[in-house]
Amino acid sequence: MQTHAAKRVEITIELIMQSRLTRALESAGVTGYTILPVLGGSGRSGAWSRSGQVTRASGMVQVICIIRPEKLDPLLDAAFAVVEPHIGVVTVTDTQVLRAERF
Amino acid sequence: MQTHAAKRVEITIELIMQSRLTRALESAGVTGYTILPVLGGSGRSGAWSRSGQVTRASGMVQVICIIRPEKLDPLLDAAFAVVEPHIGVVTVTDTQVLRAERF
Amino acid sequence: MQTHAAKRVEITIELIMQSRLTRALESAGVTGYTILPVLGGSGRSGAWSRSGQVTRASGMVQVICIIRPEKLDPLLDAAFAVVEPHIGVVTVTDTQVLRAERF
Amino acid sequence: MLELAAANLLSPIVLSFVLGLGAALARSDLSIPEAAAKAMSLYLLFAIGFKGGVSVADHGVDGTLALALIGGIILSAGLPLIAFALLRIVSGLSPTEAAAVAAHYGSISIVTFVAGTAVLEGRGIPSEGYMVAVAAAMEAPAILTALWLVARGAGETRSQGRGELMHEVLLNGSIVLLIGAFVIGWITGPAGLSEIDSFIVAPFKGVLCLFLLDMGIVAGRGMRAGRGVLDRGALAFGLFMPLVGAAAGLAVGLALGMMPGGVALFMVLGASASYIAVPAAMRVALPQVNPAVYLTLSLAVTFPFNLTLGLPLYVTIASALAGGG
Amino acid sequence: MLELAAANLLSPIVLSFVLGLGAALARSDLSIPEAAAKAMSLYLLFAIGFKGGVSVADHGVDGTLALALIGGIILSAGLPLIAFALLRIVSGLSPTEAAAVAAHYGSISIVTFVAGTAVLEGRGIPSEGYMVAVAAAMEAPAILTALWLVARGAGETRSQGRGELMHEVLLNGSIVLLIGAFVIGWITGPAGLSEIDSFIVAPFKGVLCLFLLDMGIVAGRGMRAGRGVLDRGALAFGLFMPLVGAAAGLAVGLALGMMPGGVALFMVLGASASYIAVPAAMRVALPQVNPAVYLTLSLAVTFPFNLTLGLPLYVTIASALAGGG
Amino acid sequence: MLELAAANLLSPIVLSFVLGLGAALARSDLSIPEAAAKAMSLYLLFAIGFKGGVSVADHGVDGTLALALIGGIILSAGLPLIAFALLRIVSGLSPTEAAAVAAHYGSISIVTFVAGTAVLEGRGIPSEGYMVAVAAAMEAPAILTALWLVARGAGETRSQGRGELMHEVLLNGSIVLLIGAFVIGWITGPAGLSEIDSFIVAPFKGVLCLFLLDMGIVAGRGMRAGRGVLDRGALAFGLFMPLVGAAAGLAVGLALGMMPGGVALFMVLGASASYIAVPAAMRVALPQVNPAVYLTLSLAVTFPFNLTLGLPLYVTIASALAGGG
Ligand SMILES: Nc1ncnc2c1ncn2[C@@H]1O[C@H](COP(=O)(O)O)[C@@H](O)[C@H]1O
Ligand SMILES: Nc1ncnc2c1ncn2[C@@H]1O[C@H](COP(=O)(O)O)[C@@H](O)[C@H]1O
Ligand SMILES: Nc1ncnc2c1ncn2[C@@H]1O[C@H](COP(=O)(O)O)[C@@H](O)[C@H]1O
Ligand code: NA
Ligand code: NA
Ligand code: NA
Repeated sequence: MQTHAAKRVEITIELIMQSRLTRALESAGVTGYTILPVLGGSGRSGAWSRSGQVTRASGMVQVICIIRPEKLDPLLDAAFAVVEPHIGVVTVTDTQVLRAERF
Repeated sequence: MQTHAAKRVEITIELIMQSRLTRALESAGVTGYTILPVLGGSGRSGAWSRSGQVTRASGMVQVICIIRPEKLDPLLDAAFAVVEPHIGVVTVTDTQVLRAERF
Repeated sequence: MQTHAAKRVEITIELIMQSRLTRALESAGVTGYTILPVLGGSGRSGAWSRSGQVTRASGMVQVICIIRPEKLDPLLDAAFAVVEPHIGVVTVTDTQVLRAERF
Repeated sequence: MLELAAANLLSPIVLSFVLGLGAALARSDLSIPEAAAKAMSLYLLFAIGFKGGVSVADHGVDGTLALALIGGIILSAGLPLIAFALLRIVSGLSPTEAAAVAAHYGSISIVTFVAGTAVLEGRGIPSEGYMVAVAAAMEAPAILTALWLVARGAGETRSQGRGELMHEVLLNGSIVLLIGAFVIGWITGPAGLSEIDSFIVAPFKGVLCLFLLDMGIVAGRGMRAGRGVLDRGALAFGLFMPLVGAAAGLAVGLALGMMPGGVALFMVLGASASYIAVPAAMRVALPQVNPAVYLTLSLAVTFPFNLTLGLPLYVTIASALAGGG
Repeated sequence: MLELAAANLLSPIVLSFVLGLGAALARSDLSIPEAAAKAMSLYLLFAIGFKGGVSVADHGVDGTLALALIGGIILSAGLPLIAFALLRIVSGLSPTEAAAVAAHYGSISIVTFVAGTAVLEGRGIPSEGYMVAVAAAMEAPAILTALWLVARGAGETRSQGRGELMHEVLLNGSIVLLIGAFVIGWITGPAGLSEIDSFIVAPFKGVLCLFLLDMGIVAGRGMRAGRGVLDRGALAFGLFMPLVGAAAGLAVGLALGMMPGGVALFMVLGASASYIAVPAAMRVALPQVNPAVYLTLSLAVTFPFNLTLGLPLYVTIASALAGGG
Repeated sequence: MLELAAANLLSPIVLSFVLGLGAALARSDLSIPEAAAKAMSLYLLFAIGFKGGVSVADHGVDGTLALALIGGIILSAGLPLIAFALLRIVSGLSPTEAAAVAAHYGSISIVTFVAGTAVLEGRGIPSEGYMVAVAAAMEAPAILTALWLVARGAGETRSQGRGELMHEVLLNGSIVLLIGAFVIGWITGPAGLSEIDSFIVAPFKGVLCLFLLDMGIVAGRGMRAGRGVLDRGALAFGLFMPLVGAAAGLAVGLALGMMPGGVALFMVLGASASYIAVPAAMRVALPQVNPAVYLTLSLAVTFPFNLTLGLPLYVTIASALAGGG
């Protein structure tokens, strides 16, 4: 089946920043993304876990954007502006998509 | 450690289609998959979010299949037949696996 | 934007082994990981689904580690020691990261 | 009538709904966890089904049960035809879209039904306990009518999965729980009820308040997300169709000689629009239709209308017309 | 006896379980959200523990508490030996598999225990409040016996993690909550109970109904998924072993001179099989054993048997034999 | 006083908290599902708000409502100044960190407030129903003071998002639900309460127990995770600052001539530290501050202190000083 080269950008970011990030993505022309829940994790700022969170201050989500390769740079710029002062991780992976006309 | 080339297929699809998709995968000879919950997302058909869904009509899941490269085409054909009339995204990424005998 | 080569290791493992795995990762010098919930799946040991689990014995999670390429082997050794007698899947994908100094 | 409407509007139940609606429209992050909302809906289904069954065990089934079921099925199967015709006239929806929407209005909203029973109880108006079975029977027929409408047109539904789809619809969790609890209540009767009434009777209205708070949030988000999805004709349909459905329900209820509460519940079932079983079935059978069209109409237009203005109206009319019966 | 069995079978509690079972077998999508099921199980543990503690505060601890604890521990540690021997004779399970299953039957199912107390309450049969502590004490010993059985055989368990495993088992959430609530109930006594009884006493049976609905769904899914996993001998074991366990429990209860209700609960504990703590421990210690083997037996065979037929049987026998005491 | 403290310490509410704390410190896996914890907190907010509103409808609003709101706002805006100064003296926290922590101590913990009302009810001490509105009004002002403290220093806050941030804080779900339920209770009055009291009154304390069990788990995990994050000065601040806040609350309550219960609640509000609204706001506005600093202080130091020793102390002092009023 015919597939097309694309980039898969995965941004792990604090829950509280989710709407700010997706708004930034939208204004950078990103037309689609998917948000996965995160159960817990560990990094330079220590370990955390969703169970027993009584506060909205902790908790993270993973935002996945599949985009055409040429849209990568504006996306990363937009994402970086939001993520930069915050904890979180951004990865970019080469991938292939079906139905490229959607991206 | 010895790793082996494989394909990672990630299919984001409506919850309501999940069982139809996994049945199609199974009849295409896919022996394993993992299903991740999806919190929300946005695409050509607008944005949605899991919180406050009272209906089974919305909601998506992500189905991940790790397969040997030679099994890719039958899998994509099977997946495409289910996904085609529906919203959703299919990506294929090159990856490496441990314990290749399992796939 | 400047990105750096990295490895994305994704380990799907039984919930009950999660803390053992993350401890093994930490003692192998892995400084960060993210844990995603898993809704269900299927493999050689059959299909399972989170809904209606009354026991802690079933259920899986996905542990994602982004690491510098040179740290891959110790990580895989550590992960394999925990995963080996258990069900589960380990994949390694080439990726790019922002803010490489964090890894 | 106005007084009754005011009393209804100022009940904790409706005010909780309004609170949720307002919070969502003001873009507050107030939200009920998905699992809690589902748990409350399971509780409400179990409680309403069980109490219906106990009431049948208590008062016996008079001859109208079978007739009421048939009446409900005809109502559910017939209303989509009217809805479809209306939509084709007043709105710009395509035939397939109109059929998908029509299915929702033939089917029913169990929460509206539950809120209706709460209003009846509040006013001490008696109703037949088996009406929950009628509600369950009305979930599915409308779907078949809608699929027939589509097939008659372009024939573009994929009929190969029809059997599987009907299996899913008829055995969807809500129906199974409602009917199952009804049967359990019927078997165990008042003795069974006395064992668990401090769980399913006493806290019922309070749980309904919290559940309607969530429904308000969902409706409010639907209003915000659905802006622009519907033209004016479709919006008008969402307010007018409930009255048509209620009138049809009234006719059926009166024809069957139901108690005033039973007539009112027939009106409520006719007026309400599905937002659980039918949307799911439509996503499978008619994936080309944007779900925002029917969800916005059902959840963000018709549900609020029925909850606030419709219920007191239906109850008043039913009491007036069936009162002397 | 038959009458009592019928009364038990037609209680809302058992019927709710049957409803869940039927829904799952008919492949309905009825399901209770995981979070809600866990919340209900925490509620039941807290309530049953608290009430046990209050009852101890109320009636005082007679000398049998320590003896009952020891009796329970011996029962839990001893039953796996019988279970293992039986399984090796009647089923085709490997020694390691048989040991893993045996651990479940030495340990206990707290939901079966809770349902047992509900039956006792329904019939007004008194029991010792401290039986919840006995239940907690019986969770873990069986695991040690099973690991010893395996080590004695092939020695293939990885004993380095043994200490950590026992820490996990002894401090698993269910035990901690059960014992903790028991202690709180004991400390605060009837005065504490009166503060929260409309939370933990009044709605208790209703919550148990919904929880058993979920257990029915789980058991039904287990039956469908586990088809083919077990041979006939193993299935027979799942129905026969509870009777052996109940007989052992009966012996212990009578030997200790417990009240009729206490004897019945010893039988229930002996008869029931773990499905929370032991499966988790087995996944860690014996990962090579397919969990479907023990989960199917415990959840889809033994649990339904105990809930429907076992409980009235055990209660009747205990009342008859300990009644004159 | 000692007797009262003991009575408080031995109540099911505090013991449930201690159980959770102990379980977490012993590294048990006992945990309440996130959705269940959120559902319980929504329930508590709805119930406490509703009951406050009903009490206002019942007793009328005397003139102090507006004054009490203003007093609360001043308290919330002023306390961070004291907290900031204290922290700069006794701890090694940076100015930005100190400001972030200070915001938490000006704002309030609604669970501490709820536990306070339960203590008052238990002792039959009357309080103004509108104190829940005061609690809501005190959530946000402290945040502005803290941001001003930071801006005055290095000016490193990003003020462009200030408006959005305040919108989020003022419309955060907890506040909206609390105020919304208060208004609903006020509108529907005792008649509305009678409709749903078996949901929001009778089980209230029991739900509070389970919720505090969860808070105990969270606090215990916070203690384990936060070890090493705080220096001794900061820890001492976490125990001393509540007393300062309570004293300030006492002054305001007495100055306004509140009932003894109202004075006690002002002390509780002054003494308690936010763990919901303010941490979220600080993550947005001051992401450079490690959240473990303020969460550990608020949840693992101050909250346990207030719940166990603070509440009986504040209530005793308020009764003594305002009792004759
Ligand atoms: N190397 C990594 N691999 C995967 N996830 C990571 C990694 N580092 C950090 N994270 C995630 O990002 C969160 C914040 O990380 P940090 O900014 O390092 O504290 C962690 O809690 C993890 O969920
Ligand atoms: N470019 C994309 N990247 C990631 N996820 C996407 C993308 N486009 C669509 N999705 C996901 O697929 C769902 C349906 O997309 P669509 O079919 O475009 O409406 C969205 O709600 C997202 O969860
Ligand atoms: N090929 C695969 N692709 C994705 N996930 C898999 C695959 N095989 C197994 N899994 C996951 O690993 C779990 C255990 O697999 P197994 O060890 O084969 O029983 C399954 O339930 C799936 O969640
Ligand atoms: Na209808
Ligand atoms: Na047993
Ligand atoms: Na304060």
